Amino acid sequence: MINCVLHKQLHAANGDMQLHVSFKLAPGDFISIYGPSGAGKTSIIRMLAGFLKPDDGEIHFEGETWFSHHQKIHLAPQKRNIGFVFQDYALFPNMTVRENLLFALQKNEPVDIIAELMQVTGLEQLSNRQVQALSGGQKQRLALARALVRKPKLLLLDEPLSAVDNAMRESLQTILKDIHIRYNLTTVLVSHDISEIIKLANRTLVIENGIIIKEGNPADIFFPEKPHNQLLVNGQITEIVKTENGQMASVLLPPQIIKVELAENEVDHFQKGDLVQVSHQKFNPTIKKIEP
Amino acid sequence: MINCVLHKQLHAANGDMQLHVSFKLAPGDFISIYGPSGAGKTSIIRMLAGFLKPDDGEIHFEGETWFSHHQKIHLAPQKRNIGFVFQDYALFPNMTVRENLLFALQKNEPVDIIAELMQVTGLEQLSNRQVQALSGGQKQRLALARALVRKPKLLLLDEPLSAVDNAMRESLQTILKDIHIRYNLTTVLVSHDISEIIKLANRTLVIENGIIIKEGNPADIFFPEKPHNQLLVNGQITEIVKTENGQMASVLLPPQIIKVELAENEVDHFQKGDLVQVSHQKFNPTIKKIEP
Amino acid sequence: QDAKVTVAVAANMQYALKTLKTQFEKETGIQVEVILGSSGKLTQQIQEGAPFDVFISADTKYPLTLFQNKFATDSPKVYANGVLVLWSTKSDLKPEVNMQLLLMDKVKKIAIANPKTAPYGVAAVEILKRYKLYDKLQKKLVYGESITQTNQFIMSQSADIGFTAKSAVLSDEMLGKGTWVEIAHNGYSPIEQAAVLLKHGALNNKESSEKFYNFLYSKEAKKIYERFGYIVK
Amino acid sequence: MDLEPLWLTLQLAVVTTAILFFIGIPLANWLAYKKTKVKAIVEVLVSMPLVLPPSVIGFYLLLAFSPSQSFGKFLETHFDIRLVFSFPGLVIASVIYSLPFMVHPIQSGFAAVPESLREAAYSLGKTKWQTLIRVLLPNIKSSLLSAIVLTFAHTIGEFGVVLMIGGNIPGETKVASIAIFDEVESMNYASAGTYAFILFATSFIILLSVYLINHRLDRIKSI
Amino acid sequence: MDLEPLWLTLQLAVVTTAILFFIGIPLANWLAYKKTKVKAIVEVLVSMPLVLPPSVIGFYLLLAFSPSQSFGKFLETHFDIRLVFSFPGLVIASVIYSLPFMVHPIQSGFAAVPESLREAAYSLGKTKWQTLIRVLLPNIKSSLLSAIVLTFAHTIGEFGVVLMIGGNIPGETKVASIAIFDEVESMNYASAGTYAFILFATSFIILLSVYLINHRLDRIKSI
Ligand SMILES: Nc1ncnc2c1ncn2[C@@H]1O[C@H](COP(=O)(O)OP(=O)(O)OP(=O)(O)O)[C@@H](O)[C@H]1O
Ligand SMILES: Nc1ncnc2c1ncn2[C@@H]1O[C@H](COP(=O)(O)OP(=O)(O)OP(=O)(O)O)[C@@H](O)[C@H]1O
Ligand code: MOO
Ligand SMILES: [Mg+2]
Ligand SMILES: [Mg+2]
Repeated sequence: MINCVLHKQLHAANGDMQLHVSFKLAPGDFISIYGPSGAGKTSIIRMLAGFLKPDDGEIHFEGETWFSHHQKIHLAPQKRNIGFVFQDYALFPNMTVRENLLFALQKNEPVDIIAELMQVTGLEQLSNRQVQALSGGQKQRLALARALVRKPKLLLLDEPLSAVDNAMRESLQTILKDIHIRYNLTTVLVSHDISEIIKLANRTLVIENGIIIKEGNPADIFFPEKPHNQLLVNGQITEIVKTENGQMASVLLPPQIIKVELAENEVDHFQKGDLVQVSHQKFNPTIKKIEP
Repeated sequence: MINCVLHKQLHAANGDMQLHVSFKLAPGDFISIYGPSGAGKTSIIRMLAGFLKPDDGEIHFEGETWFSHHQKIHLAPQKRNIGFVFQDYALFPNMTVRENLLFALQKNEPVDIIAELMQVTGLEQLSNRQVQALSGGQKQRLALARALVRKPKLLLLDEPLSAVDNAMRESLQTILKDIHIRYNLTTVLVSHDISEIIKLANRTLVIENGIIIKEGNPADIFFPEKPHNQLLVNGQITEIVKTENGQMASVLLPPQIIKVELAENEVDHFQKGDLVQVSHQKFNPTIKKIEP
Repeated sequence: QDAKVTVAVAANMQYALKTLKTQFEKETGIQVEVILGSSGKLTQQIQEGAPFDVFISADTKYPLTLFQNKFATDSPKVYANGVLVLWSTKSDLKPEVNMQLLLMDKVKKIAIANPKTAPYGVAAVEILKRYKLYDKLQKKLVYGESITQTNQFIMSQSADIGFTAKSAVLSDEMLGKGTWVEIAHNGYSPIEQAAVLLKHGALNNKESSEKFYNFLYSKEAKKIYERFGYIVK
Repeated sequence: MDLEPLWLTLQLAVVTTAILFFIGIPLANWLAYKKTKVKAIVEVLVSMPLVLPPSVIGFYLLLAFSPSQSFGKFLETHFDIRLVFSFPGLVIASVIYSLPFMVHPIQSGFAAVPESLREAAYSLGKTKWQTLIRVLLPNIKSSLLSAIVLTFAHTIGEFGVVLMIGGNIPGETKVASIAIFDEVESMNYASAGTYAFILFATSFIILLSVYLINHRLDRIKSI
Repeated sequence: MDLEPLWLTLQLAVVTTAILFFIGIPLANWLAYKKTKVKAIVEVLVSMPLVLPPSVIGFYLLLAFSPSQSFGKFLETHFDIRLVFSFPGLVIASVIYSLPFMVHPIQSGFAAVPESLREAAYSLGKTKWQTLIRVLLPNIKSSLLSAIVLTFAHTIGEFGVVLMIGGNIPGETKVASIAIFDEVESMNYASAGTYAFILFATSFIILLSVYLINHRLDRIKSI
């Protein structure tokens, strides 16, 4: 159970900005923080981690007080039981994969966890690699594994998957989800990827200008409209050709190009390159799983 | 008419790479260069601009020889009639918007072009702004305007729109297209955005590992399949609920969520967060233009 | 272990001292460590606590100060009188007793020792004043930190001519280089060079220090002073 | 108290800084952008005055300047110039001595200007010279400031070299640092103290200003 | 030729560098990460030896060390230590004189380590000390190397300060830079030249190695 009220004056590009948020996390929550650049997302989790000191407010974590302005408590990051995954990985370049993990091990803790985490994240083969020689996805997995060595109760993730390609992101999301359940974590994920949030989080805070403007179930927040039976897809005209009956537009809807007949009166309205919305009533679809 | 054969040994991350390309541009061509990171895209246009000296080959531009290994000619960038737009804008921070444009003006050229370009790119109001105080899109427009002050015959663009948001990208693409026609340019655009290429370019070179692996009309290159009458769209399952008849999946197809009934035998196959392909036969769509 | 004595030596004595040192070391087996400098600089250093046993000055004033300030055991004793010479190593310049040649155009720079710290500098200024040349020549004067630096200026012809100690021009290093002339002895106050036994020597290194100090006034020493142009009474 | 040494020091610092400014910019420009092997050697030579004892520099300058040696003789017979014991000689010595303090900050300044800014100017048909004057220099103002101030302060601090080739001539080569040494040797600690304090205070204020201005510039840049 | 001055110079440089290494790391660490106002002042103080005349530094040290003054008297009466004209005195002077050459490169090194690396170590429960030893220092090896070499070379070049407080005592304070001055004064140009050449060559080789090693390290890093 985390209970926090945070206030911090931030120096944004266009003047000062007041960050004012308060939220609670239940054990096992996977919450995501979403919002535009500069909204204060990173600042929030940095305050949770103890890297940034709030101007006012409180942070209580399962009975411990991590921060209290009035009681003048500001627990050092070292003393908070957290795992933090940085956007730039922040792996130690002077150590191998295994050494990065060993460094994270607390005194007198059994070393088994290292092997387990390497297995979970698929890093066994890379044990003695220097971190510079890892690919983006491998670095990301190592960063995640390292944050878990300490068996933290609270895992903080700052846009951890924004720098990896689509296929890698898919598989890391799956790992993240497994780990969240397996180690019984409370997780806070900063992300600007709605699809990722919907896949992973059970709750979302939408932040703008330092304020929580929406909060709730991700699907409800991002797609508040009721499901309906019409399909709308955005596409782009790649070509318009004359046919016997009039004109035919080729519309790019990746991964395919479809053809659409244009009505007489519409012909001048469209031109090559235009973005268009393709709609189709009475839609009765089937689905097929895409294997990553 | 540009005729070039280029060879350069590049020092890539994983050893050396031989760049070997040859292509022709007709006046008025808008060609795009596409390919993975590190393929050599930037290197090609830097050689065209004279910033990078090829190891071998020739560059001929409308009768002038810009580069010839055998004749030992390597024309300085200053003497090539080009406009270059850098990915990082490369605006002069010590000058205002107007001063950036004035600096680009050649001696004895009439100053009218400045006003015209500011109007075309919508910068009139910002004339005396310091460049640091511009937004990303404004910076981009200024960089474009500045490259055109010299009335170049050849415009070289290095991923010029990769750092701006979607709406801004739309409008800049339109400006770019207008300018290309209005000033009768030959344009080379490095881009990794297929939609952008389809909108702007009449020809694409696809580069991999320093070699042109494909060349031709963008739509043909990127979507070689024939247009057909089936629709495939990728989506994501946000929820699976029980209904009287079995189970119903909500599938996120931005900007909407659709509902799909799942067959009995499919139920265990799907779970929340899965990426799926939605298909629908006998598709008979209508289109509507999206106003930027 | 005590077979070593550290001696602070006014720069003009360095040439004579080489011979003294060899002689003394041969006779007693006591090593002599020589620290060179202008008399004034060495005095300053002794007052700041420099670990020297014996001080051989280029005048009597500095050793007297040391004695008065209780850095020396006895009042200073003169060992010889110094002689000032005018010296040039340029082939087209022959120093004369009549010093009007210093006014010539081709004499651009005249080296003297810094009168603030070096007695030979004081003597040089005195002589120039005596001939009423000081004001006229002030622009041409360059100051060596001690008599050694002055010699160096003359020797390298950085200065065209200069005033130095006779011991310098008679030294092995400079013998036969250029031409020099002795300045009339009545032109400047006698350069009465004295030495003192320092407290540091008396406390830490009594036997060797005293041996060396006494040696400075021995017959053999006097012969050496004379050989280097000093006047011994 | 004689203020002439302080005045002389000021003159020396101003002249040296001015000369080094015009030597330093092209040299730093060359070092920042050239990638030849000669560069490493030149870079080391520029840094030598940082690590060589002033007495070594002074020794070689003395040999070079002395009218009995070829270079000094040449100057003397053809131009009637003698560099030892003269203000111009001190200026040359200071220029050599303070060279790295001018070149290093400007070089880092140039290196920090994105390459694309230079290339943008070239692509607009501007010559290297126009690019330097209109684009590069205006964008490394804070490095130029550091370079000027460090050079100025370091020239004020010059001591060993002047001691060897200066000759302690009042009004010509007796700069403040030598005056202090002189006063200490003649045990005039009071006036040595005054000189020392003035130099200390000046250096402190100069340096503090640079740091503060630089921080200010940094902040302006980051906004 | 007497090799003792070279030997003494070497000892002085080694001892000074070793001491400064242990002073420089915490100081640079503090300067790189603290953002207080005191910092600007401390930064300036650390840089003062760069711009102060050695004679000023020498003067103040002379005052401080002299047995006739309070601090010197205190040392003398209570511990029987006299710092003027002694090797330990030279070491203290060199430490002050070369301080910026140790602190500046290490400070830039620390500043270049991404903040997230430190924070990552903290989030793993590591203390500041563990973070310094296990994470920060191993990642600024090339800065440490520069700092050590520059300090070493600059200490070899120390002259003005030594001249004022060292007193030219053979085997104790007569280091190479002083010996050169001395030999030049006594016109033993040959042995002055030999000393000077040895110092010049040593400094050149040391500096060239640093530049080359640094380039090598840079390249390794960038791969
Ligand atoms: N320590 C700090 N003190 C004051 N202001 C800060 C501090 N750190 C960051 N800021 C400012 O606070 C604002 C919010 O920054 P923050 O990094 O939290 O945004 P964000 O939502 O994570 O944005 P992004 O998506 O770009 O990462 C920014 O304008 C930033 O300049
Ligand atoms: N001047 C140069 N000399 C040798 N190799 C170079 C030079 N400039 C770049 N390279 C190397 O050439 C390779 C291709 O670089 P280039 O910038 O052309 O790729 P790109 O296709 O533009 O990639 P991106 O999409 O990441 O911008 C890279 O591995 C790069 O390190
Ligand atoms: O020997 Mo002196 O004390 O330099 O005149
Ligand atoms: Mg952020
Ligand atoms: Mg590129």
